[in-house]
Amino acid sequence: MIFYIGSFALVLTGLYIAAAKKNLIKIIMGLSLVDTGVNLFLISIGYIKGGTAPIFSNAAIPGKTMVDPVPQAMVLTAIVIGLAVTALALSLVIKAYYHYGTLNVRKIKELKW
Amino acid sequence: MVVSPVLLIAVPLLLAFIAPLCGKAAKYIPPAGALFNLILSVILIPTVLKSPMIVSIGGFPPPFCINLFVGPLGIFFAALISLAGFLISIYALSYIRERAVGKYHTLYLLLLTGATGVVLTGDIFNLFVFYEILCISSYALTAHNAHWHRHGTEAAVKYLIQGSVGSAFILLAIGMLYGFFGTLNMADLAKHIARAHSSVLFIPLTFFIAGFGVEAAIFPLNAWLPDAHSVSPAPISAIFSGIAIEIGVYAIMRVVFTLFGAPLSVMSVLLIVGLLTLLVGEICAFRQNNIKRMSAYSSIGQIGLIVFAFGLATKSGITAGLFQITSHALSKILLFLTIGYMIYSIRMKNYPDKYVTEIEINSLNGLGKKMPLTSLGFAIAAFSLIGFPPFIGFSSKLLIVKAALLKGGIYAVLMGIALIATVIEGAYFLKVVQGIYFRKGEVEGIKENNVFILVPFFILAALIIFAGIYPGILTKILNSSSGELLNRIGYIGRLPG
Amino acid sequence: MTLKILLLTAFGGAFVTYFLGKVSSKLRNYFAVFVSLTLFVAVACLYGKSAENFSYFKFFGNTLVLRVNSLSWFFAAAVSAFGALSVIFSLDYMKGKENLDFYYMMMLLVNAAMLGIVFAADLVSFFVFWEIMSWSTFLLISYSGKNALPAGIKYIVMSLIGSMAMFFGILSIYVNFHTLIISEIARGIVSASSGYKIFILVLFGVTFGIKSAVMPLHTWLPDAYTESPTPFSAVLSGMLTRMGVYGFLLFFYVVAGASFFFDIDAGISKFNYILCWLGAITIVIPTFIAMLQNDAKKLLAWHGIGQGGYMILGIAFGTSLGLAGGILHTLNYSICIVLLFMSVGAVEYRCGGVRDLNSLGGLIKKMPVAFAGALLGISGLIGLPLTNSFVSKWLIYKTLILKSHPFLAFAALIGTWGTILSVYKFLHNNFLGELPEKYENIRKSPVSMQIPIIILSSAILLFGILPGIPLKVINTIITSFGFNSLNVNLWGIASETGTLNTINIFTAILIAGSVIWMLFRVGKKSFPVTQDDNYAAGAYVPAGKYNYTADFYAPLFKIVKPYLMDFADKFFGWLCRVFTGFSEGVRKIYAGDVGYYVLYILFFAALLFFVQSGGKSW
Amino acid sequence: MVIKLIALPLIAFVIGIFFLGLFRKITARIHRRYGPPLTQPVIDIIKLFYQKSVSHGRLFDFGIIVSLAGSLAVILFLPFAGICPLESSGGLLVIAYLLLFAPLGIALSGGEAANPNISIGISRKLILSLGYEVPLILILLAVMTHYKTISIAQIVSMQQKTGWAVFSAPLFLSGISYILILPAMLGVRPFDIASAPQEISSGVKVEYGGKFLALATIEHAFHLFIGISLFVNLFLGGGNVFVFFLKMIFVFIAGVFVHSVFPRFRTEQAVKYLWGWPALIALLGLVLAVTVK
Amino acid sequence: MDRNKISKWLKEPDKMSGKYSLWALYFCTGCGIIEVPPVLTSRWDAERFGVIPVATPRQANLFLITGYVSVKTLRAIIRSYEQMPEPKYVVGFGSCPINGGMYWDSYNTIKHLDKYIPVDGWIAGCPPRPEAIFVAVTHLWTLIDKGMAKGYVKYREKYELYRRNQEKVLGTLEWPPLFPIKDDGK
Repeated sequence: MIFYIGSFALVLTGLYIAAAKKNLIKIIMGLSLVDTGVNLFLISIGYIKGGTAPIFSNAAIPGKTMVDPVPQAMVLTAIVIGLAVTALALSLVIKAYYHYGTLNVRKIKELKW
Repeated sequence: MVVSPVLLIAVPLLLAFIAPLCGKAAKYIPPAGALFNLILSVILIPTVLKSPMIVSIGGFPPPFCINLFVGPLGIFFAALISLAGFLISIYALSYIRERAVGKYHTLYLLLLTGATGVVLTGDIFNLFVFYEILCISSYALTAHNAHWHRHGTEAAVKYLIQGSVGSAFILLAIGMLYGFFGTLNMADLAKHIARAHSSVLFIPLTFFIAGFGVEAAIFPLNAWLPDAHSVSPAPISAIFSGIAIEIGVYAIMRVVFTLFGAPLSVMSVLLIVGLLTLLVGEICAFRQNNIKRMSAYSSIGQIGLIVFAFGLATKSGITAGLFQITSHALSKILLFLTIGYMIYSIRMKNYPDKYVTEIEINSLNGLGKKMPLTSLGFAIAAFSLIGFPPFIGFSSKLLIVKAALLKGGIYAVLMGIALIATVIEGAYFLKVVQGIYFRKGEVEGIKENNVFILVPFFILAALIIFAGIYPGILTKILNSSSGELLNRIGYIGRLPG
Repeated sequence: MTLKILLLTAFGGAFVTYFLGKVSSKLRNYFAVFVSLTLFVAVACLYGKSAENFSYFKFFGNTLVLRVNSLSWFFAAAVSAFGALSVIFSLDYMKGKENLDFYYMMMLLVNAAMLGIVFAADLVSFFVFWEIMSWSTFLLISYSGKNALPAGIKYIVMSLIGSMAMFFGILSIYVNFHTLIISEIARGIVSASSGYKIFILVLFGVTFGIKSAVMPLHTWLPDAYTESPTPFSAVLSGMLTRMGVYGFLLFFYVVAGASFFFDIDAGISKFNYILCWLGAITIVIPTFIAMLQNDAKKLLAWHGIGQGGYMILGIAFGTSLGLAGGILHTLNYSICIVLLFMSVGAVEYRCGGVRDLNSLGGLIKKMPVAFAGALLGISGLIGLPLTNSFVSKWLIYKTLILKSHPFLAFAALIGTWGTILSVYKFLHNNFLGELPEKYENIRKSPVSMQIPIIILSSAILLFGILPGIPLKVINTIITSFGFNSLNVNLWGIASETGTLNTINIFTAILIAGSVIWMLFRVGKKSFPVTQDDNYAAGAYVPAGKYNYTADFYAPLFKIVKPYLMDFADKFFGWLCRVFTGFSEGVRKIYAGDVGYYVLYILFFAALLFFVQSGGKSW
Repeated sequence: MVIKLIALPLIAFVIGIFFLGLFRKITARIHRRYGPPLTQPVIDIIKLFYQKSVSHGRLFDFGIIVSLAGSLAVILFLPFAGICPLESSGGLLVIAYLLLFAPLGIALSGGEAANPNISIGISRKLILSLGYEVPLILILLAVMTHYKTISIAQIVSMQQKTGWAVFSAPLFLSGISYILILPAMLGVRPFDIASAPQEISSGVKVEYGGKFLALATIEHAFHLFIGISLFVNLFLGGGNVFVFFLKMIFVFIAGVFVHSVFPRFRTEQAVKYLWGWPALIALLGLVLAVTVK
Repeated sequence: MDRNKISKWLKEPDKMSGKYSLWALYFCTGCGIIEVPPVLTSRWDAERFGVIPVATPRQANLFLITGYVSVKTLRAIIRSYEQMPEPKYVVGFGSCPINGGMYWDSYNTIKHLDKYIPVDGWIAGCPPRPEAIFVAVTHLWTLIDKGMAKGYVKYREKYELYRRNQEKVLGTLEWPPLFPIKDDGK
């Protein structure tokens, strides 16, 4: 349960940062936090307390105690995606700083209305 | 079965990574890939219409493996995507010529891959992955030429932030569903959800709609759209407007209809949201001075109409929505491409060393005489978007209104309100048409002579008129597509085992 | 099948004209004239034929059908005739302007679309042709650029509102009665509830009200008429606006059926009386506003609205006489206004585009044919005996009086006097009074302008003296609506209560005229003087130096001007401003701050969450 | 029929000319003058026919002919003491329209002469006619609505059964209103603004001389005849030739009295007057005619 | 006064009607006009002889030159006279039009009106009494009866001469000659 609470806390914190903070880097950190929270959530879905790795070669371990491998695979993918997004985001932030001379999103407002 | 639908995803993906290796020939790869997809999907259509194809990947039987579910809906979207992709890439052959050319082609193919993947997959997580491919390539394409293009960067950053939040929501929702039912296969999920009587299922649904809604640009999640569509180069705007946001709508509808069985409360919310999107989009477009931004807001409006049609949740409504997707894709692509060519010509004439992707409406004045074919294309696209016969937009509007009226009651009233948007749309588009044809401008020495750019115009305009006069050619596939969306039992029944 | 070929010719001709223009402009002109004349001949050949439901196309599984009957023949003949005359008129008028290929194509396209409208026998083809007409009209109105552009936008926005209403109504009918074919709907609609009837009639009323410029919905018209190229103004006023009247006839009497239309009680009054009163208001106010105008075309444009009121009044009143009067007035008015626009066009052509009534004058000596056209045109518009409109107006007045609606009749009659004042100003300031010196050397109007003017002038006299010619066709129309047949003969109406005999009037005036003429000849022969030789308190003032026709009705304006504002236009203008402000406000949603955008997403999610948790309906 | 056709215009001519003479004579007597002989208008007309006039063009000639022909035609449609050769050809509406020929013809004729006074005169004439047409139409409509016919002959014959319309309950307001606007219809003072000789040199007729003026004078005579005879027909119940003539004289003399003692209105004053009480009374009269059966 | 003699009317209607329907041009040139209103109104009532004032020369056949004629007025007088329809009669009223009267040495006054337009009769006096106007009218009747009031014919025949005289005083006239001038060889 604590995992779920923790993961949602992470997500909410991240969202708060993304919504409220002005600095682009901070916003991206917030997004990373959201990602992490979601990942944690996925992991905790498949997690069984005291479970083992889902390797079927060892027949002695009963299937029930194995943690679900699918969320882990999902998380792996999600991490990769998150990484890509973060990388892209940071590179864009660099460009944004190059063009606007600031990281303050309140000032990067040329496109509006 | 001769060809596998897997190729629809695999070939562009492969080509995407081959493209950077090809050097100067890279620009011919996207058309080739898209053409391949187009031919393939058209070949597949008759087969798919008979019965949907299910392709399992990885050797496991479904629901344990990743599988592709190639139904009429999927193949219809795939065909539409590849058609749009093909025409736009032909256009881009001579349009995207400066600076980040190589990356463009890779990203473009990736976008096509992502889009095709989303519509063909039968696995919710796989859908998410393809969706992310689509999104990330969109972010990057928005920032095309970020180094020279200030606004592109800004739009991309904003798009990315919103998109990421949306993606996180989707992933969260997928996690929840997996937590509840332990499966990711959509048919399997649908089966479980249909049986479940859980009162918490609305939570993943909420997250799904909010997540996919960002890409689908429903109000108020669409703040990225006017920025991204207006600042990116014309082909990119076109593919965004014609394909990317429709994919978002597809994803929402797939989730809502197939997984969750279209509960009334969601559908009515979608209906209202669609209506709001329509009105807000058109109202915002009404006061734009920037032609591309105006068209972008118009896209919002059209998406609103699509969502509205889907929100009716009847067969005719969905058919109408799909028809509207087709009509919007064709018309909006033509619109963006023609605008792009006009901007390009003006830019080449006036400030060749600046990187300009957007322009004031007034700058287009008098172009009708210098660029007759392009202007004609613009006019046809605008007329079609407004819904004048005999263009395709008329048929789609007809279907939507008819669907709403068939449902009757409050839906008819809402439809009446939605029709006001058409009037607004007419007002602002026709002002531009007037400007192009009947105002005197300072444009001199502009010519249109680029065959690669003009050919897509011809094809699109011909399609718009042809499908406007003979909408019957689309009805069969659209009917079975909408049948697929509505027939949840049938979808579940396709699940082997 | 012939109808299909006819329409194909019409539409095909339009496009072929465009491409011929790329080859040779002369060829294009001849071809355009040829096509329009061919259409006229072809339509004329359909006289008396009545054939229902040629299917010609399939659209979404619905068969689209065409038909010809007396109603559609009547309108089609008028459309093609005016179309042909306008194209002929264009030959010289448009010479040397830009984009002529486009112009001729659009002229023919509008023509073709109107033919399509009148021949359509199902609602989808009706709507499709209607919309083609709308947008091609829009393009033609905007053709002149500058001031024409706002006029075009105004037109198309109003028109779109109308089309959307009609679209909604058509599909509602389709959904309820499962058919689009007019004759089948007419059978099905009998069983509809009265609320639904009102709903449908209001929707179509708005559409056709906008197109035929019924009073609160007229605001597009003055600008559009004024700013479009004059030959097209003629088409616009002559037939295109009257498509609204056709629509009224079609929907109220064919689709809905006469009994249906009159049985509806819309609250306080019967539905058709509301429409009658709208028609009456439409007669009175615009004709008086027309007096204020100084632009010749704008003046005529306001008459376009005002005279439309007679048609609406006659049609909505719904007696045999009223209906016949309304339909006949459609034709008569069209002849007159086309003629007047052509006269204005001729003047405009020779005077370098000047239409300002305060700076023209005395052109009668220079352009006698145009003057004759204008004189007959205004006589027709007034409805002087022996001109065509007299008969139609007479029919309308008579039915109003006999059915004891004197207030409606008052509106109609007082409208006529308003018409006299304003059209006389038009005639006087254009053709009479002093000839300004700068127009000393202008020439006669060219032959291509004279031909239509002469044809239309003679039509006015012919239909005025022998009104039985059109009335015979109209009689078959109204009997097809289920009304009593009129006792029509060649020179008028012979019915029990008060007859009309134009031959008597004609003879009386002819004899009186010849007697007076003989008396005139008895007197000493007068000697001709120039316009310089005028009494000016003994002073010699060369004419043309001063202009007393400016501000022609100044004393009257002091009284009426405060009451003669175009309130509808003001209201719509206000609405537009409000909407613009509103849209400025709505735009601010997209504030440019990504933090807000993220918040929007969260709020949306929260809202959905809230709504979903509230209604767990699955 | 043919005799009627020839006789009626002659009667109208004689009465009209007689009225013109009477007009001048009575005015003179009111002014305490001796006044011209009753035949003075005839002398004037003869003289004018012998004068050599100027012509400003074809329309100048044509207009005056049209004007007089229009008036003459009206007379053929207007019953005089039951004599009406063309009563079955459209009734009161036709008359209302035929009445337009006279001012229109004169206006056209004057228009070609390019004299500024004429422009002003036409403008005044048209405005004035608009002014009195508002109550007049209301009055005519009241009569037509009440008797449910548009034929004057029938109106007259019904009055002979039921009594004069001006004294009947539904129409007396209309009758009063008609009396109030009669001077304006006849163009006598205070409503002679269109031909004000002192202000605009007799307005439309400023370029008329010789036979043109003669024809215009005859037209004026006809106009007097028509205006008064219409009133007698509609409200005073017609009668045989003698009674009809007496009624006309009675009405006419009342008009002359008004003429002789009033100064001239300005144009807007005239219109304000006509759209004031007369129109209001006429409107009430119409309401009365609709409601009271 | 033979106004009521039918036989005469039948014989010479033109002369008779011309006599008894003299319409005077309402044209004020000088102080003499002060005597005209009493003539027209109740006191003397010219209308009983058929004399009435009219507003424009087109309608008039009697031209009363009431008082001195300045050069400026002469232009208007000539213009008005030429616009009157024939037959037309001119009566000089008072001594000024006859010989300049008290303005005999004025630089700006015409001394002899009949040099510029033909005058059919004169009324002497400074100014004459209203009764003199009646005398003039009756005198004019006799002249008309005898066919002697032919000023307008004279004007037509000797137009060249008159025109030359007029132009001598007024300079070139703006309006074209009323009648064709034969020898234009100036």
